[in-house]
Amino acid sequence: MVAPTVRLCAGPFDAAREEALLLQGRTDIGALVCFTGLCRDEAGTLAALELEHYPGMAESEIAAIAADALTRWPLQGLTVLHRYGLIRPGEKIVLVAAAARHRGEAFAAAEFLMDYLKTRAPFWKKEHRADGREGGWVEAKASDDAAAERWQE
Amino acid sequence: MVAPTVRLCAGPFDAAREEALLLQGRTDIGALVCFTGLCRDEAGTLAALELEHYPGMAESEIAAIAADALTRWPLQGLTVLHRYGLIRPGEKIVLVAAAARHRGEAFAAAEFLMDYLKTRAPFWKKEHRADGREGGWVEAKASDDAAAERWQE
Amino acid sequence: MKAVYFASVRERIGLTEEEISPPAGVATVAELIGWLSARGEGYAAAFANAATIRAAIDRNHARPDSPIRAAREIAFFPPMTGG
Amino acid sequence: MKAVYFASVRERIGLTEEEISPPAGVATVAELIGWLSARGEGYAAAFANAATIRAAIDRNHARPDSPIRAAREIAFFPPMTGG
Repeated sequence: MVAPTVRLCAGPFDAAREEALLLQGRTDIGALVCFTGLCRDEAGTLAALELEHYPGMAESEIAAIAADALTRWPLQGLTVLHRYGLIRPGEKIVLVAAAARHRGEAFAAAEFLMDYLKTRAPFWKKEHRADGREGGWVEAKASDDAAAERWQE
Repeated sequence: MVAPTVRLCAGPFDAAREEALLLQGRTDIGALVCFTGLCRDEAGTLAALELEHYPGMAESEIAAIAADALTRWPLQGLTVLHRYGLIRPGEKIVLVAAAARHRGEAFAAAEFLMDYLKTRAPFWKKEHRADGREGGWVEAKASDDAAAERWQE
Repeated sequence: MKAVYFASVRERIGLTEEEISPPAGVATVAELIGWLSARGEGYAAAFANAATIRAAIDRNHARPDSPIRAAREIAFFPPMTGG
Repeated sequence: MKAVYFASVRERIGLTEEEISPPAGVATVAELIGWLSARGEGYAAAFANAATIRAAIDRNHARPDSPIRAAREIAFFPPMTGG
């Protein structure tokens, strides 16, 4: 059974290094799908995102989602990193990397992880506006709930 | 309109560098999906894959598929690299990297590119066996045709 | 038991966490939200739209009808927006 | 016109490319496959399972009924296995 790598990061992470670690020394992996989520500046209006999280539960919830993915698809490697704290436009917020023999499994697992992270992992985004005015909490999207629901039997 | 990067490679390519180039200086990208296809050793029986291609058509066909993807999804960046020649187990064969504001578009475009590359780009894989016996041409999979058909209206 | 608050719930209540001792009649998450809402203006604002508020009991997602009596830590927060 | 061959088709015919001059009655990809198949044992083997053989005319995918008279280069190959 594959042991997923799950890590919360207080600062920037090196996605390329994580991807290289997943593949290192392996000759049995046929497909690697890496999803990176990044902070957008929203046409220059956003100075930063502040990511609040629930320490303890954030890690355990991501680990539970990763374990669920491993029961659904025969993955050969799985890495999930998630930032918290202040994140500037252009910086990476989340990385999901799924390795498998075939591409269908790797794609499905990475999409599943993202859909579940969005709706089940205890993180909340607050906007810091570029004009200095008080930013608000990012609203949850109904489309994210719908995306997560498609994985339920 | 985004100009996709399409390149055939006679030797190993640096996927991390291509991904970094796609993101460099950008603060408008929210999602990056990178697919890497790798050569498997098939439980030690495979010494190498030899990828034959149709020079001229391989480039133009990948460019056409990339252009098609850009009409289907509002992508912010798209890179497709494909190896040819002799490829050892563990080496990368293909990279598709799709950047967009939202993850759904990036995932869909990357999957579309791979499904179409598999069934429309003129490449053929021959196996070189580890035991020195003559290897055969890899058979096309019906599952790849089915995967490509789901994108047709 | 300990109550912990996140994001807009935390801001409206003005606390990150506190010890609470709800009476015996408060048995579920929904009942606890009702009881907390009566503690003051900030609480009332935090839970005004109770249907959108999520809860976790001992760091596992809970539902409005989840029983709370065995909980050591119960968290309240708006819908999550990570990823 | 130039005929080019790839993968198992190339191996069976024993050529990577050649100039061909099919008679006027050979008007489509399917008819050209039929005409080529009669040129010898290797050709017959290459096109034995004609339904699986793909063709491209001037580097664009073609179909069995695609007209060939304007082609400068016509390629034959098995189903693709790239990616």
